[in-house]
Amino acid sequence: MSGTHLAVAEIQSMLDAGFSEVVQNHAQLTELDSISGDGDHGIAMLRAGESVRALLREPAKNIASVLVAVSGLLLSSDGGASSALLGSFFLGMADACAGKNELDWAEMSSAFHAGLQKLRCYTEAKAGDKTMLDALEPAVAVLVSSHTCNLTIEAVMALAARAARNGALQTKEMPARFGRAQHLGNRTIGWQDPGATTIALLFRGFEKGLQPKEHHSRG
Amino acid sequence: MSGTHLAVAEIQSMLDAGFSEVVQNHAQLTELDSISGDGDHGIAMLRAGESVRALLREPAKNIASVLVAVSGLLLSSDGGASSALLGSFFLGMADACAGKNELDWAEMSSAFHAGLQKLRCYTEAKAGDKTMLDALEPAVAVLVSSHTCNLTIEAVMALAARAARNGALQTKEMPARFGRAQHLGNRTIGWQDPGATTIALLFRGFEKGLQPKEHHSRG
Amino acid sequence: MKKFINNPANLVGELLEGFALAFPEKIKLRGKNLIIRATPKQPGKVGVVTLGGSGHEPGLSGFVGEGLLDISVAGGIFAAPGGPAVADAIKLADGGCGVLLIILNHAGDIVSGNMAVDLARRKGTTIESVLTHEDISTGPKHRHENGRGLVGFLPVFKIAGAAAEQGMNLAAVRAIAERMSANMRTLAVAIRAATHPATGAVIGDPTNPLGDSEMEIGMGQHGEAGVGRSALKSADETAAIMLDALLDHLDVKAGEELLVIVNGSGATTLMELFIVFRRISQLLLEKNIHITRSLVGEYITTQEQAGFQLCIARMDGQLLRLWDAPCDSPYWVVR
Amino acid sequence: MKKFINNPANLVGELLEGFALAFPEKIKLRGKNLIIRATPKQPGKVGVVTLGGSGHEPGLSGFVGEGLLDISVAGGIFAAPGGPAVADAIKLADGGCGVLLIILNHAGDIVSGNMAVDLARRKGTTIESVLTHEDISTGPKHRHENGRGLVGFLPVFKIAGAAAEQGMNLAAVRAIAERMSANMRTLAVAIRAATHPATGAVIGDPTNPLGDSEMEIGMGQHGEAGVGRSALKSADETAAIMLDALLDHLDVKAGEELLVIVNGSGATTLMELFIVFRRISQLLLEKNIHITRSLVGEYITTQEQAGFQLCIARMDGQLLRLWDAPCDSPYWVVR
Ligand SMILES: Nc1ncnc2c1ncn2[C@@H]1O[C@H](COP(=O)(O)OP(=O)(O)O)[C@@H](O)[C@H]1O
Ligand SMILES: Nc1ncnc2c1ncn2[C@@H]1O[C@H](COP(=O)(O)OP(=O)(O)O)[C@@H](O)[C@H]1O
Ligand SMILES: [Mg+2]
Ligand SMILES: [Mg+2]
Ligand SMILES: [Mg+2]
Ligand SMILES: [Mg+2]
Repeated sequence: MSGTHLAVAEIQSMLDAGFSEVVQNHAQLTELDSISGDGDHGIAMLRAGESVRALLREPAKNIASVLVAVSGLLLSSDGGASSALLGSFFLGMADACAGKNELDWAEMSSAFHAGLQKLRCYTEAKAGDKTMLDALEPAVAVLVSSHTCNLTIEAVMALAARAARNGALQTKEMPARFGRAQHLGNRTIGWQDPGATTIALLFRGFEKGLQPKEHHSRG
Repeated sequence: MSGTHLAVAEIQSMLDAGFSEVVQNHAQLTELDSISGDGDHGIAMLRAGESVRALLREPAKNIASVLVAVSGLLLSSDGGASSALLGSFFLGMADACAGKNELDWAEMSSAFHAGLQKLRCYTEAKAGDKTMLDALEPAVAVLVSSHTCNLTIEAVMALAARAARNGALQTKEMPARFGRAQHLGNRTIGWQDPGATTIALLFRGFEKGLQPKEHHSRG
Repeated sequence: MKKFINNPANLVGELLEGFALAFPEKIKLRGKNLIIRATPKQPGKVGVVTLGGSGHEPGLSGFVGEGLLDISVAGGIFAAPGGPAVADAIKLADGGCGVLLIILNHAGDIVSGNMAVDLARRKGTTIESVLTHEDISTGPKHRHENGRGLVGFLPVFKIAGAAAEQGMNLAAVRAIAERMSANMRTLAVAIRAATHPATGAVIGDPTNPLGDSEMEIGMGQHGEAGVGRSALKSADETAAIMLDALLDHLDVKAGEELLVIVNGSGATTLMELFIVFRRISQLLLEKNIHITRSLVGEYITTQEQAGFQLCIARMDGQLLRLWDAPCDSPYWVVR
Repeated sequence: MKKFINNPANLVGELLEGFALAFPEKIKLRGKNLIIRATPKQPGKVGVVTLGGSGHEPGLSGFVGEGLLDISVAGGIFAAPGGPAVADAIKLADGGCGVLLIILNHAGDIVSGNMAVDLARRKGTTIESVLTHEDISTGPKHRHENGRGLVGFLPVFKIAGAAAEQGMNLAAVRAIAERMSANMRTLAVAIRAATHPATGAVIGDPTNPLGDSEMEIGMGQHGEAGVGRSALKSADETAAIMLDALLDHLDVKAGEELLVIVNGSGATTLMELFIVFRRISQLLLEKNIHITRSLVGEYITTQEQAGFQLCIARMDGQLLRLWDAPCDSPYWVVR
């Protein structure tokens, strides 16, 4: 998969497509959060997602500045646990991209990994606890392990999106152990975690956003 | 109708029968008050009525002391406008009976009149305003005008009860002009006034309480 | 309506007991239904007493304390207490300089209040009374004396309480309480009716319930139906309608200073009250009318009734000084 | 759910603006969502800051003022504010002696609070934090650190606020806030779920709604479902069940002294809270446990959720002195 690079515009369109998926499905996210949480996850994601998408339409200095701005909007959307965690995720990505105008796939996957590491500063939840980590950990793991293979960026992101989706689906079987839902324990079994669902949507969008039509290869 | 006297026991049984009617119909009174007032008239009448009836079972010194006690219970039942007005009514009756151990019918009817006068100290409402006065005024008027006729006490009370009932029925056609209901004006048309209904029940009971079985003639 | 209660017959007794137990350093329950100060006012000052039904907590007894009431006589649920108990309270509150009885204009309170005044006078107590009747939905301009007493009791308690505490004589306390009363106006709106807590029954005409997208301007403090039913409006629109009616009734001109109170009826959140207050502020600013003091909260409620009362009052220098004076009651403290 | 609001997207902005307009002599809105004191604390004293979602009024911002908080950072409806805003607040509250951040144990508050602490430390501010986690339904004895932060924030605000006002240093303020936090326990009960005010949707599993004659012990402050569903009980029975669980968890012995708070969740009337408090008092008296201080009212609400939180706390001489110290915030004043 060597030889392909993502410039600012590609990163922007990847992110835009990701948040577009999330925004479009906000009602489902709220519904899931109403069951075991406080019924606001979709509201938070809609509000943050719309402001992020507006921002992504503006021209940007470099990759880190885009990611810092996305993180800032998530954090300043005052949207609760998920917004704060996602905000920290993009902040971690931004740190890893400092000074770069384009990313090769190795840099890209380590940026995702740095995001996950940053997010982990603020929660002890792990895959299996029925949180967004159930989707995010496997997705990032795919990115990290696949960037050495001979696959296109789109193909790797498709695998990551599938991993996120599966991870989110698996939360259905779990009792919650973090977040507001934790206190319901077994009563959350049968319902997919809202935050994990958001991650799955985000990666589905990333995959779409990297599709050849939008993707300008620099081979 | 001359020659009959009511002693303490007869007054007690008359009052008891009156409050018994009221207590039995408390639900209807609350329902009426829910429509145009604050939904508590039957509650107030039930509570006051039950304590009055308990008191009436105790032996009493004289007529005035019975009436003072009834008035006191009504006033201390903290039951709102109707209890306060009825309390003042029985206080006025009591004043008129001071020092008497039995009442002839003339004394009795002036006691009722004195009660009405006392009640009027505390409200400017008159028949026609859709309040308890619509039942009380005609009933007392019958007593006052009939005690000179040659009728039995029972017969006069039956006429008074009928007058009270008709007065109460007529409130259906009226817009309220006093009490909480006044502010609804025409929207109260079609509903009988709760307080007037209570007066009608009270007098229906008085009539029953004076029936020969309970009534010891001293002819 | 689901509630945390015990035997409905004991509602008032239990709530008054609990209230007294919760605030032992401020108030005491005397007898069955007199809420008195834990530390009585020094003799030589005018006493201030009120009466009113229960079920409206924290009104009225929540405002007994230094700088406010000496005694509140609590009635049954939504029902005035009897006159003799009020007369007892008046006697107890008399520190030798007479007592001011504040009566909210509701049928039962008037009857009992007047009876108490009679009884107290006969016993030789110097007693004056003042009536609050600031509701404009039931007291239109040409017969404002007919209006119900709503949350405007609070400024009148405050002004009379502070005036008495400062040692003014009865005539002066009464006069300034009257001035406060004459210079205030209230309008209520409801979007959900209350139930009577003893029966659980909804108050209101069952053949004509408040619709799911309706509101009612003028619904009473006891859930009595109002007169202005309309489609539910936004907070901003509702605020504008109510404010305009109040400003017109009180005849407020640009450049004047107003006290504004937004009182929640029970189920309406502080969040909503703040949103309403925001719009009131904006509208008054546009009209060049200055909000000199304000209160937003629940001062008198009606069970789970949803809605609010908006009260405006024209203030002057003396009223403002008394308004700002310290007070210390269970539900209102000014330092 | 019928409410007086405007565009649901503007709920928080409008409510904060209205709140600030209503209490101009006590608080100010700074930026988008920092509620600060109208008159800042003198420099040379420890700052006290908190953060939390909106929709719970008067909590938490209603308790900014002398002797209480310096700044409250308000989040979205039921949602923590972001870490950077909290870091800004910490910087602003630092009068040179450091800042104590009080965090209620909820996922979002923890994430944002910890991020803010990181950011503030990086900027060189001396910052400590204390966590409130006194809920016993989510924090059983063996993992009480997991419990949610409920109305127990109020004693912690009060103690930390008074300690800071009296000039204690950061370590001492933190230590005493921790002591207060460690010595309190709360349990909540609900009989009606809340709705989210922006969507109007009921919070809770739609396939398993709270029945008309059920109650739920442990329902969260955001309407999150609890764990102890049972038939609706009387006020007295409910009080006894909850009190016993709390006494056991805090391991209270006969002869001890407790602070007791009964906090209404929104739709539950003060009348009911008094009736509950009455029974709590009676039961404690029987057990020879003394109520040394008490509060009954609405300090943190969840829209139209019906129910209450019962909080008990073990007090000592120093805690009592700080509890009794004066404070002056919009929704709590001690003279
Ligand atoms: N401590 C945590 N660690 C990891 N993920 C969490 C944590 N708390 C919450 N989440 C995630 O956030 C989602 C809820 O987000 P949201 O409803 O927006 O926030 P809030 O819980 O503040 O209302 C949960 O479904 C879960 O995936
Ligand atoms: N001012 C008044 N004058 C005469 N009767 C009145 C007056 N106010 C109320 N009533 C009577 O009292 C009845 C209502 O009584 P009740 O519901 O017990 O008292 P409240 O109005 O205090 O709730 C009315 O139906 C009416 O007959
Ligand atoms: Mg949520
Ligand atoms: Mg009534
Ligand atoms: Mg009544
Ligand atoms: Mg939330």
